[in-house]
Amino acid sequence: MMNALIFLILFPLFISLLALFLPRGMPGRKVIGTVANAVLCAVPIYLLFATLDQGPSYFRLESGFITTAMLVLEVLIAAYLIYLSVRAKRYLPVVLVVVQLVTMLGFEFVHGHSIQVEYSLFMDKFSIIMALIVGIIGSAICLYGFGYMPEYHHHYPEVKDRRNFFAFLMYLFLSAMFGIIFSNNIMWLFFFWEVTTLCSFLLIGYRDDNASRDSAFRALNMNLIGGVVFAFGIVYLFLSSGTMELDKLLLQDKGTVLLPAVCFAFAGLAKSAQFPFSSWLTGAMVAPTPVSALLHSSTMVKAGVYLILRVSPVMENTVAAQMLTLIGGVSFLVTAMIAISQSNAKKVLAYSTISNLGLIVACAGVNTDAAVWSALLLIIFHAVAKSLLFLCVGIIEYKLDSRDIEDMDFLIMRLPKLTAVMMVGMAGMFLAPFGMIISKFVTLKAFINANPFMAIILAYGSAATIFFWTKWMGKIISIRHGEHEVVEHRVSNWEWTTLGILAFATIAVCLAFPFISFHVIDPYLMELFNKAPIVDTFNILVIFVIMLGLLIILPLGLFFFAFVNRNYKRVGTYLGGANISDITFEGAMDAAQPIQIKSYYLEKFFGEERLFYVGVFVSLTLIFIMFGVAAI
Amino acid sequence: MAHRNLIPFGPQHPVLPEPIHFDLVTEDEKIVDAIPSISYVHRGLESLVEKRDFIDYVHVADRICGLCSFMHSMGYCQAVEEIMGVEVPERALYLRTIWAELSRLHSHIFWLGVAADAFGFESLFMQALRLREPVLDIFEETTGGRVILGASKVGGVRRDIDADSLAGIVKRLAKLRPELEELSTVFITDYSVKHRLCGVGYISKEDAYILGCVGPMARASGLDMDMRVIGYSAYKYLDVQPMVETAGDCYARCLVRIREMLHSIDLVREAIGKIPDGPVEVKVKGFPNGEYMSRIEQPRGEVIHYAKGNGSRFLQRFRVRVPTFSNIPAMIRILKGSEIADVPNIILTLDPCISCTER
Amino acid sequence: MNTIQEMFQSWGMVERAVAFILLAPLAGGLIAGIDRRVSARFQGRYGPPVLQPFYDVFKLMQKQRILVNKFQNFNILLFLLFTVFSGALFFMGVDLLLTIFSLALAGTFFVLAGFCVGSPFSHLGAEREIIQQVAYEPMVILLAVGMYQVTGSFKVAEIAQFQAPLILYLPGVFAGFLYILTIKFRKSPFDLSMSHHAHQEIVRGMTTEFSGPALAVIEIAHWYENVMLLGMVYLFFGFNPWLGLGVALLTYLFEIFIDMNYARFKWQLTFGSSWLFTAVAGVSNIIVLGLMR
Amino acid sequence: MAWFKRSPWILHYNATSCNGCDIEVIVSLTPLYDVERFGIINTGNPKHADILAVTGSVNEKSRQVLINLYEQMPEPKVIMAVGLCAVSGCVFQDCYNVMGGVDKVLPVDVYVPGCAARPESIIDGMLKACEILEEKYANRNKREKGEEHE
Repeated sequence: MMNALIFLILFPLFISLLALFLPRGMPGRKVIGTVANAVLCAVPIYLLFATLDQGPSYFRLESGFITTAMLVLEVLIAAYLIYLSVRAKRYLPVVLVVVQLVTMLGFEFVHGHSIQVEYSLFMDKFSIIMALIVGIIGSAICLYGFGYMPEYHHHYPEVKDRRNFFAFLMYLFLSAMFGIIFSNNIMWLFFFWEVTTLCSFLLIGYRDDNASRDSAFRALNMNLIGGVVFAFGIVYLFLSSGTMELDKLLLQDKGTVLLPAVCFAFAGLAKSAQFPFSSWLTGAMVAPTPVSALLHSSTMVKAGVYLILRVSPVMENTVAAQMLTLIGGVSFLVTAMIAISQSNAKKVLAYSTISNLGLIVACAGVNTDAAVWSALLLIIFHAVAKSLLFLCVGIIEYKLDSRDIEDMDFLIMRLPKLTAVMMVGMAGMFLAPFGMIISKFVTLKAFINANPFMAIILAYGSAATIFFWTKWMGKIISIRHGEHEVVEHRVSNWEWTTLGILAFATIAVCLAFPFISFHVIDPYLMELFNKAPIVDTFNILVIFVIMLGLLIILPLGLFFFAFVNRNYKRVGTYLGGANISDITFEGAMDAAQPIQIKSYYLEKFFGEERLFYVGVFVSLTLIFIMFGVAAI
Repeated sequence: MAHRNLIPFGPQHPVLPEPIHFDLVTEDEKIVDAIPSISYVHRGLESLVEKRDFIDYVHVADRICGLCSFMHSMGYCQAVEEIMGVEVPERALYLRTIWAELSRLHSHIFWLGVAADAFGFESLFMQALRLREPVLDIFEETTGGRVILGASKVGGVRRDIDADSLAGIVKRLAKLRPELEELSTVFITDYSVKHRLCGVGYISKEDAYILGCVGPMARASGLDMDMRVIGYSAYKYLDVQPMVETAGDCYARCLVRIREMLHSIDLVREAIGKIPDGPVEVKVKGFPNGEYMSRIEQPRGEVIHYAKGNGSRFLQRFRVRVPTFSNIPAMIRILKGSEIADVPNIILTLDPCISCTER
Repeated sequence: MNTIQEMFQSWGMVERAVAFILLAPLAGGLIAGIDRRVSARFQGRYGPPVLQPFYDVFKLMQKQRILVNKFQNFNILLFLLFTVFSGALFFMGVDLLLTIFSLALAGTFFVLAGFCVGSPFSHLGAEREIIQQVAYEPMVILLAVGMYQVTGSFKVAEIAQFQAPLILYLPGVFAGFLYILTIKFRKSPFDLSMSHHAHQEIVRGMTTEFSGPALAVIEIAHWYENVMLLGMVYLFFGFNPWLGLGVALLTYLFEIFIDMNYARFKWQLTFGSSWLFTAVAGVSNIIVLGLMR
Repeated sequence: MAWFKRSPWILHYNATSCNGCDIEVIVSLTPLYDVERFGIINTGNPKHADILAVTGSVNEKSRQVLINLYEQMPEPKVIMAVGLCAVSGCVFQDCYNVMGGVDKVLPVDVYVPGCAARPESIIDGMLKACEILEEKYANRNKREKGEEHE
């Protein structure tokens, strides 16, 4: 079992090195990649079934050598970051890196010899869920990259072709993610944590132009702030309680480890782009699509909430936990409202990600069995649907030369299959029978019991969520007869395969959620709370009925309306009687004007500049209170 | 921001009783641009003077517009009478004034109703149109139709109204007045009506002047312009007060019309009190030779009837400059920057009469 | 009445659902007919026959099918299906939240129908409909939250049989719900997206491009929806069935009265006031309940 | 059983009317005349309408609009010419921009005379139109059945 874990951490590393050093254009490169991805999917599934009825397992590993190696690597990373920052004439990262490095090195030299770590690696149900997400979705995204990157470079000839480096970073990222979710040793966790920061920095800056450099450094700064606080938390944790293990952290006296826990949660907030750190994620959209997909769905932001969920039991029933809940709630509500005013597809997706993660953070803050149950489901459902959506938008961007939602008129006529896939993704994000709504449903119940105020935030936030998804959905499924060329055949098979896998997964996780809930989540909750929420079986039944009903009705209905129903007469749209054709009307000066239809954005109500600072201000206040009460 | 809709508003549109078309360019619901397009009801009846006897043409002039039909025939008759130097009997002038004021009254009540409908207040629409019926009954009794057609003629009016009927008119209007006042209270005080009217479609006094607004549109912006004070017809004997508001928005235009409506009732009563006995028409001999511009205050504002005769049976040229036409530039100005929901209000606070405009 | 209620309670879920599916359109149509008659009386008119809505629907069914695009009626059918489905769930007495989410799904399909025809007026209607949805959705969820706080259950059946008068615990929630009911019933001042009255700036809003049988389907779906919403009103007075029924009908009359006495609001006021009213009435009620527990 | 008699919906279009008949069409909806007694609603949208009430004669520009509106109405549909202008052109017959009555462009089923047409006669015309609607529906059904038999 332990070998499987180590394999999962080292195998992507190995692949990434292969990707870096095997020459491009070498035959079999893609075959190796495909096989590697298959392996990466298979191992977590094997882990899932191998440990189906087992509790958590902890593994001893001779850590001395590894810790030293990590320390060396950390210094190298720091040096590399400093080099890059100085070259780009940005000095804040330098300061942060130095502070962090000095803290860690000092800690290591003063206390390094006295750290006793019993179990360095561990694995429980939560880790397995994360492993499944990272393994399956992460590798699917890499698969997509095979088809996407050539097109990307074809599209942007000015970008320096560093595909090998890109693939290296992607797999390195996956490796680091596996490291994070399997580490019990907090020092190790911190090391992997910093690796993801480095990878995300390099990946966001892949284009190497001004915009992407800005975004990359913003991401770096914010994650480094999180990292510095993380480092302080580690030092404080060791000094106050003498432990360096995640599982032992939960057993300590709550008062002594509260501050480190808050520090870790803070690092998690930065990584999962909650307010006030949300801007790095929205800036990250300048990166190639696979990067955005990876950051948003399976890695990076999920690492943040993973850590928060791990440490949240420490904060149970404290003011700090309430503050955490509120930060999540504010992020959820405010970003859902900001998303209404955005027309850049990637930005809408980014804000929706922050919004959903906000909900997860809020659940973590509430920290009851039902809340954690729904947080885990949210993680799963969000990862699948969001990666699907990002990949769709990535394809559309090149087919239509725009990532603006308003240019996606009549998408269903230009890219019909892709639109169908995208509809699955969007429905997965907010519509009734799909996953997200199931989790929101449970979240609501959890909130009412714990904190009615959060239920209210959820009510408002859900309403705002409906707005931006529905109008986007309406945009892409509107139909106008004639003139539109189908441009779909140019989508590569690599991309189709990925979309197919993810679309299937979106539906499958909904259908399989009772299984996931019963065999994976409930055991985890039993360990944590000694009880698991009882989900009304009738409700599940009803959701299944809707789900299956839709799965049957949709194709049948579409078939009926497309081929069977002939009893109708086609007329033009109503244009006040001024029709020239179906869609053009005789306007002023006898000009033939085609109608133009765009969505509402309601900037006055939901404008980014208006709400963003509200969110930042409120969340900063909450963070100060959180640290204040923890320090006292 | 580039998210612009292009919406065809009209020619057939439920809030427009008459066909006019706008290309509305909108962002969200905000109107960025509005380009009007007209001539859906252009008939070309000005050129009909070349085919119709100048006496017969009154019937065409009547049908320029169905709401203020009387005003048009009266303006036409005034112009021709001035050219020919006909002295119209006093009683005829009074009768014309009474009908003209009643026309204004029914037109304003109708406007109130349609405006209420435009902002979605259906019951108010129904009540307003219910109160309009008594005025139409007076029309029917005195002229024979629900729309005054053929009452005016060159040289006077076609029918007289006897003393009993005149007294009856006063009595009925006295009964109508409190009901109208009650109706007006809703317009003046109701929260939702104010929400839809206050601050909507604002036009300043300067702009109203520069863009050539007339009628209630101008008066609501503080321009004291009322053609009745120049004293055509019997207005010289009556106490005419122009109703002026200064706010310049839809609400002010609504107030102006409400006050004018009540003022019309007063004027009718005053005219009926002062009406002298005597003939109602004089014989007209010869053909018009010369030109004249007659200026009249319609419910919608100042209308100009220009007639030019060359001494033959047929007028050489006849031209009508109607109030709606002069108000259209202002309408376009205030449409920009308003909301889609305001479009019906703005269009209707002009009280547009497209059939006048396009003739 | 009590016997009717007992009979209803003695039924199984399937029977109740079937009863809803069969009876709701009759009740809904009748209510709509009474609505039109009463409205006409408010306006000083005589008004159409009470059965007029049925005549309209029958007529629409007989009209020719005209379409702008082939698929436009598909979403309408889904709208009907899910409205009926959520109504049936409600009267089966199962989870209130599930009903609400399912109703939101139905509403989404309706909006999508408005979008998919690609006509400017129905597009504007659909956009406004989403604004309305955003305006009322929080209050609908808070309704479930409030009821759960008092009764400890999301089950409609249990809420309906809760012995204490729910209205006394949830006056704010009830007021908030009344406020957004005006949106749901598509009554003035909030009939932004589609109006039963013709004179509207966006023509017939979302239904502009739907005619004949599709329009009939929309109408029937609204009947189902209205009956279900009145059912939600009933829940507040579930302790006394007679009172509940009476208040539900009174509520509808009240909405007609409001309809008659207001001009149509603009979307800003509709949206802003709904959220504000929800925040003031509903939220404060729920927070007070939360503190009391 | 056909239901058109009980619920005829009206679309009103002003082709080149002087407003006189227009107003009377609107007035027939209001308390004194209240055509909603017969289930008549003014829809303002051709796709919902059964009866197209045209006021005014036809000119070059309104001709196309009328044809567009007529095209967008679902069968069975009836055209009602309201007022003398719509019937024959009235005093505007000789105008250079007037083509004459509505029947020059569309097949008119009901003629409502009057200048301006009185609400009473408009209501009468509407009820006539209902009968023609029923007839048209019956004919269409017969035709469809006939086609099936062949």
